[in-house]
Amino acid sequence: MTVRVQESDFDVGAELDRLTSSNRRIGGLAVFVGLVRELHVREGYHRDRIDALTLEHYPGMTEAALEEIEAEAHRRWPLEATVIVHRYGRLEPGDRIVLVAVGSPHREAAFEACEFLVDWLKTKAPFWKLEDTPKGEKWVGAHAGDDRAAARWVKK
Amino acid sequence: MTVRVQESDFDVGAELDRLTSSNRRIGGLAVFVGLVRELHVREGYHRDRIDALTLEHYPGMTEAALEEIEAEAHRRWPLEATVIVHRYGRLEPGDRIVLVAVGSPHREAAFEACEFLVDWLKTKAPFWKLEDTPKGEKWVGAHAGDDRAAARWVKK
Amino acid sequence: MKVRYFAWMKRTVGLAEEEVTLPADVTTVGELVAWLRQRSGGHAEALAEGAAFGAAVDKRTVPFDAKLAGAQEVAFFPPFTGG
Amino acid sequence: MKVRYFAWMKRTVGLAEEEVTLPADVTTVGELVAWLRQRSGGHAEALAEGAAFGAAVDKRTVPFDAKLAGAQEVAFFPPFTGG
Repeated sequence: MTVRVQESDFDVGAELDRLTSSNRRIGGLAVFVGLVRELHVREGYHRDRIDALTLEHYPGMTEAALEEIEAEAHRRWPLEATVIVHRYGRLEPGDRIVLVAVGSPHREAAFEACEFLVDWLKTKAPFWKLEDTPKGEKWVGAHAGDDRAAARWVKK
Repeated sequence: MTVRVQESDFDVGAELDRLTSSNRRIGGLAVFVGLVRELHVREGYHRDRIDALTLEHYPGMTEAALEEIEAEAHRRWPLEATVIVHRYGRLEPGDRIVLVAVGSPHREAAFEACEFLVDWLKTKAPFWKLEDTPKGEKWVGAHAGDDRAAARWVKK
Repeated sequence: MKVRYFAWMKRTVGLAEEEVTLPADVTTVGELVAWLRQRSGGHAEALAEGAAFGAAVDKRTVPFDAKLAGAQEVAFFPPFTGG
Repeated sequence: MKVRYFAWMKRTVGLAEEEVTLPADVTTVGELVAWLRQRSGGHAEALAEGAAFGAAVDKRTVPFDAKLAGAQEVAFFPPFTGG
């Protein structure tokens, strides 16, 4: 279980190697990498071109929130290893924003837990996105779809 | 769209970089890496320890089958880029077997298509696994769970 | 007690953080919001009734009826948009 | 026409592939299976009725009632276990 919040880029291959090295029980690794898109497409509506994205976060709370989400995934699925790396600061189209990787003996658990982590971190970790567009700066609003996606995982 | 069947290992980081380079429309990359486990765990039952796994395949048919599966994923979801790399030959616990990576503007499509590709390649691509265990060689039987997983995607 | 603002709320308030000394009748996050609104036009706008924002006490998200007793840091922020 | 065997079927038949010349009355994959069974004990065992195996004609999976006309290569194999 690892959580890191950093300004610098991460090396996906190296992160995955670290995750699986010395663990021979991992049969499947489900991974998500979030990237900065040039066009902000949401609910079918093409918005302005994005020149850059600046991610603000709440140091201390961010790490605690991500660790809580990670611990919850381990409670819900039989996972061998997880890593979450989230960047902050100024990013450009094509840049990596976030890495979520989950190793489990079974691919179904790995996929489910990876989706869960991505959904939950979008709604429970204190990050805010400021888009730099040709028309000026614009704070990204919360996405109703993200709340719906996160709500899928609420335990009844 | 890329499909490769090879004996040598692959570099996950380099494969993903190739997938996303020069495409600024990818917002999410869903990735699966299959690895050789030391213990064959299936339906809760621990089998013999595995010393090695030898993957046999049907050259020519394998590539065609993977390309068909990949094309089907592109028909079903709005994908920007996909890559499937599957190894054959002798592998040891901890070794990578397969990489499936899917880039899409939206993470939901990326996750769904990645799961679809993994499920389908397990049941539709001509690979066979021979386990080398302390008790001798053993061909891996088809897994009922894999058929059920693949059946989820059959269009009604 | 320290109060912090994030994202557009920080810009609207015009401050990233401030030290405040609470009057005795401000005991919950909701009461703190009402009290802070009086400090400036920026505060009033950022913390306006009906605005979509959340709060954390000592770096844990809390509802607005959460008690402030013992709190060292309260933060206000728009909905999260990470990932 | 070339006939190929994979995985445990290759070991049981004792051959990875063989060239065969079909009699005129063998026109489908199913008829080919029945005809091949007579070639050896290994063939009979690998291609036994009720055994779980599939077939491909010219590298495409086919059902057992598929026609052989024009086929260059027929393959028999156990269920796939890749990924």
